[in-house]
Amino acid sequence: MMAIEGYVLLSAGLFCIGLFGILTRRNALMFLMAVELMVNAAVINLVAFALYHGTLTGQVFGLFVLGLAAAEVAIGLGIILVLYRNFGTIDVSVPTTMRW
Amino acid sequence: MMETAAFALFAAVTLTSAAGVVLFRDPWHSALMLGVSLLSVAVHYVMLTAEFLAVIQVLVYVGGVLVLISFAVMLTQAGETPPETATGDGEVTGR
Amino acid sequence: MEGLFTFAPAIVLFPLVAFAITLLVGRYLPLGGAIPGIVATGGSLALSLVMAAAVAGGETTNELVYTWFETPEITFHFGLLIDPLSAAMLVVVSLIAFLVHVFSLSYMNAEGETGLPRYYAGLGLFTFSMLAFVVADNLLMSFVFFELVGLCSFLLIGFWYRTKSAPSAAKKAFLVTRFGDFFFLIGVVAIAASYGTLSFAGDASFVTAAESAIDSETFFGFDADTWVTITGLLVLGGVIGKSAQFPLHTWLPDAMEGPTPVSALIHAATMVAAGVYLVARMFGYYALSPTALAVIAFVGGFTALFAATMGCVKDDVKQVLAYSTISQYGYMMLAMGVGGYVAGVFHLLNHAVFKALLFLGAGAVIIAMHHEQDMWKMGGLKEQMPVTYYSFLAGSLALAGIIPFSGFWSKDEVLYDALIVGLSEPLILAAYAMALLAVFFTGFYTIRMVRLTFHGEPRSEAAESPHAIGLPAKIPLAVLGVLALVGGAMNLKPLEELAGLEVAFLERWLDGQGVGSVDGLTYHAYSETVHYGHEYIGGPEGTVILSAALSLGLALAGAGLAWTLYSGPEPTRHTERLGSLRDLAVANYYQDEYQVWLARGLTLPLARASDRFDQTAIDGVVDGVGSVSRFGGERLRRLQTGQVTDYAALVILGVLALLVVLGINGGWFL
Amino acid sequence: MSRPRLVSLSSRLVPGLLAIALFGVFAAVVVGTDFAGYVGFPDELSVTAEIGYALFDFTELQETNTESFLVSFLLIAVVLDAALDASLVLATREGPDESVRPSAFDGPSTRSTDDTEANGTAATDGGAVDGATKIDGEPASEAETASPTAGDATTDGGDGA
Repeated sequence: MMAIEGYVLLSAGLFCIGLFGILTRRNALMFLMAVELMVNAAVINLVAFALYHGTLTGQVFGLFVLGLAAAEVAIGLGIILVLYRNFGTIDVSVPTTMRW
Repeated sequence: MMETAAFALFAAVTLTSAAGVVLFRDPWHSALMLGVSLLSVAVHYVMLTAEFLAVIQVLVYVGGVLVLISFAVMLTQAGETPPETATGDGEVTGR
Repeated sequence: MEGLFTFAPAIVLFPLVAFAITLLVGRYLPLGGAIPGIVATGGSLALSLVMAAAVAGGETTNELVYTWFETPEITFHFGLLIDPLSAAMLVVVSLIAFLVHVFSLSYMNAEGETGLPRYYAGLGLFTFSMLAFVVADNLLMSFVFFELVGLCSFLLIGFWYRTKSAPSAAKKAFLVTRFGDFFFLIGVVAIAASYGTLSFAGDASFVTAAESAIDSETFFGFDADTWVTITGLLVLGGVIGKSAQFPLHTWLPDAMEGPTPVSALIHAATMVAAGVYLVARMFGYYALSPTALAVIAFVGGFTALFAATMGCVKDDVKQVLAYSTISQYGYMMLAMGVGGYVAGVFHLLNHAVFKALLFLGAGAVIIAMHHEQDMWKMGGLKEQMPVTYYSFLAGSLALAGIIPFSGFWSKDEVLYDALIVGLSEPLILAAYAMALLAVFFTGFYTIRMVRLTFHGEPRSEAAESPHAIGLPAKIPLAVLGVLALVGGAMNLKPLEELAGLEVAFLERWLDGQGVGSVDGLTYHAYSETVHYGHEYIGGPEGTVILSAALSLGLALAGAGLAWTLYSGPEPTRHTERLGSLRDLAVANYYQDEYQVWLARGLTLPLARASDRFDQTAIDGVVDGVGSVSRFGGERLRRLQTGQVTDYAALVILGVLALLVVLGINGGWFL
Repeated sequence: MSRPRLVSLSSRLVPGLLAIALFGVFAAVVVGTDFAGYVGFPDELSVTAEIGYALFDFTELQETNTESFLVSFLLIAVVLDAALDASLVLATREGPDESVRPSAFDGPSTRSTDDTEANGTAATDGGAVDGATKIDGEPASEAETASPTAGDATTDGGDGA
């Protein structure tokens, strides 16, 4: 059995890469993908600790998260399409109507 | 020992492909990289004795989410990149 | 309330109803809305007489009518206090108000004035306020109606608001009296705070409370008697303002800008009388404080002389009367100040009659002279308007204090009371001396006025063919003329002293002998409280004769001097020989100037300075807080860029900071 | 196909550093933490098989309780259904006349101009429907009074587009 630290570090790395994507990209699609990376990082943690503690709860929650991520992508796709239709672009820096 | 080596290998694949997701300019490339990343995460699940989750990961993520993202890329990519950089890149014709 | 007193509130309410009617539908009524006022004041007069009769029958009332609000410590209420003093005052006030209403038919209606509903509404409200003030049973109610009287005087003095001078005079009257009322208000609050009651009479009155507090209690760090003096003098501020005593007398001569019947009402029965009436009403309180009494006496004596000298050089008939009013109220204050409660009230009542008469007479003359008021342009009116002349003469002789007219009796009693006290009190003696000297000037200016107005040859076209005056003007003049002649019979004190006759009716009335009285509000009760001792020259009889002879002699001397100086068909302007003294008196001793200087040179810069302090320091702090917030907000709002990545970066920054802090505190980084 | 090119990070590198810093903190925490007390699953445990047993209610074959997986299946089904419906709602055109082309086309967009075809199609489409409703809903009066010389209402609609 691989030490738990490795998985936690992997999870942290994956999460921070996703975060890096969100912070540096302006394309809404890239947001979506970066969020998927972060969600996967979280699930890795859940699954790793499920094994570590010897209960299936982590896996059940992982399953939940997968389903939610799929739903989120479906919604995100709709939002991106609407964004594209209304603004002609999926650059998130263009829609600024909710600003002062 | 083998386990550790496998973990290191797939961790490298996961992280590298994840970095590719956020670093590639073309969203289409990013989407492909995302696929690689998700698959390698599935491998990690297997290693964590969560085979069921791994299967679901492959089915839902690689089979569903990635397809959806591909659709989004295709639908919106026509105007994403400026014309001068978009020439000959195939994003425009992808529409 | 029982018996006849059930109707007492109606005395007050009649004029209020008239006011409301005239104000609302006055323009549709005949005679410019005069009728409701005449009917109402007539009704008030009749009811006042009934009340006086009831008091004469031995009844009084001191009843609560309406509780305004109450706290555990104090109750504020409106009530009726009808005792001999207020009953007498009610009769006089409603009588004068009634006659003024009638006279106005001649003075205003016949002259084709516009805005008559406004005028009669003002008169109604004025009468209402004064009557309510007279029957007030507590100091707060007094204050309320005191202020209302001031408001009405403002409205009526400024009746001709299109002229330049009338609004200015109205404002002046309002502001100067308000200055005094400011002290009054503080006094009311102080009295309420220290005694927990504001009632004039009864066991729960502040007078009783103060009496029992003296020598045993302290208020706000003062001895009780010092405190009584302080609060008494504060209330006196309002009295000095309203009764036009020095130094707040300056509004009264300017108030001549109002219509003459209004002047009659103000000077005789309402506004100016309110001040002295207030002193009489709470005399029991002042009686507790020798200092306050001495101040009252001295101010009164000084004002009497001070105003009389100015009256000698005026050319405008109404101005002369105005200064005589100030002077006469000085006498009343003197009387109050020396403990001569009866004398003061006596003079108040008498003065109300003859001053109303004089003003109405002057009004008649002014009508006849086509609104010319300069006495040097009159003359020779004696033959053409006999009714006016003889009634005016009666009023003048009463004012001058010539026996047997009413003024003699009351003024003599004032001076007698001042003399017997002054013989042991030097300050009072000085006040007495000034008042005595003022008698001479009073005689002088009064007769000068009569000579210039009615005698000699006509000195202008208007005087040659005077305008006829109507019956509504003549009737009040005749009534008041008779009263001015016989009014002294109310209280023939010297005769009682000398001949032993029981003729001091007013004294017995105010003392409650044989008539109704309220405990503690009798002349006897006051006399026991007042600290003054009495001394006599040659026994009481000798002093009476001496005092009467002195005042009558001086009055006759003044009158005779004026009579001879201004005799002949074309009298010369003798006062001009006085040179700079005359200039000084004509300029009213520069009272206006120094008060204006006080306002402009002292108060205005002070106000400017505080305004600047307010603008810069106070507002600076407040605005500074605002500007800092605004500026900070202006900068901070740039955080909200609308860019999702920026928000995410901020969130991450926060989480990072939190993690680092928690980690360092929790020792995670090992 | 082209060779993949990396995105240029010069302008947005600073926020990215935040992410790297966060990773630093995470790593420091993980390295500093002592993960002791490993339990693990029983050997030879097949979660998938357990789930299958749970699905078919083979209780006696189960080694662990995997019933909770079934709840998550149900919930996932509902959530996915809702998400699909929602994305359909979002993506649906709200009316027959709503253009397919971006309505804020005049905004500061980096969009290329190869969208004219869609533009034209949408306009024609909307115009035609417009004309149709006009003819049906308001038979004569407005069209005639507004443009007596204009011939028919479809021209009107075409003009409007």
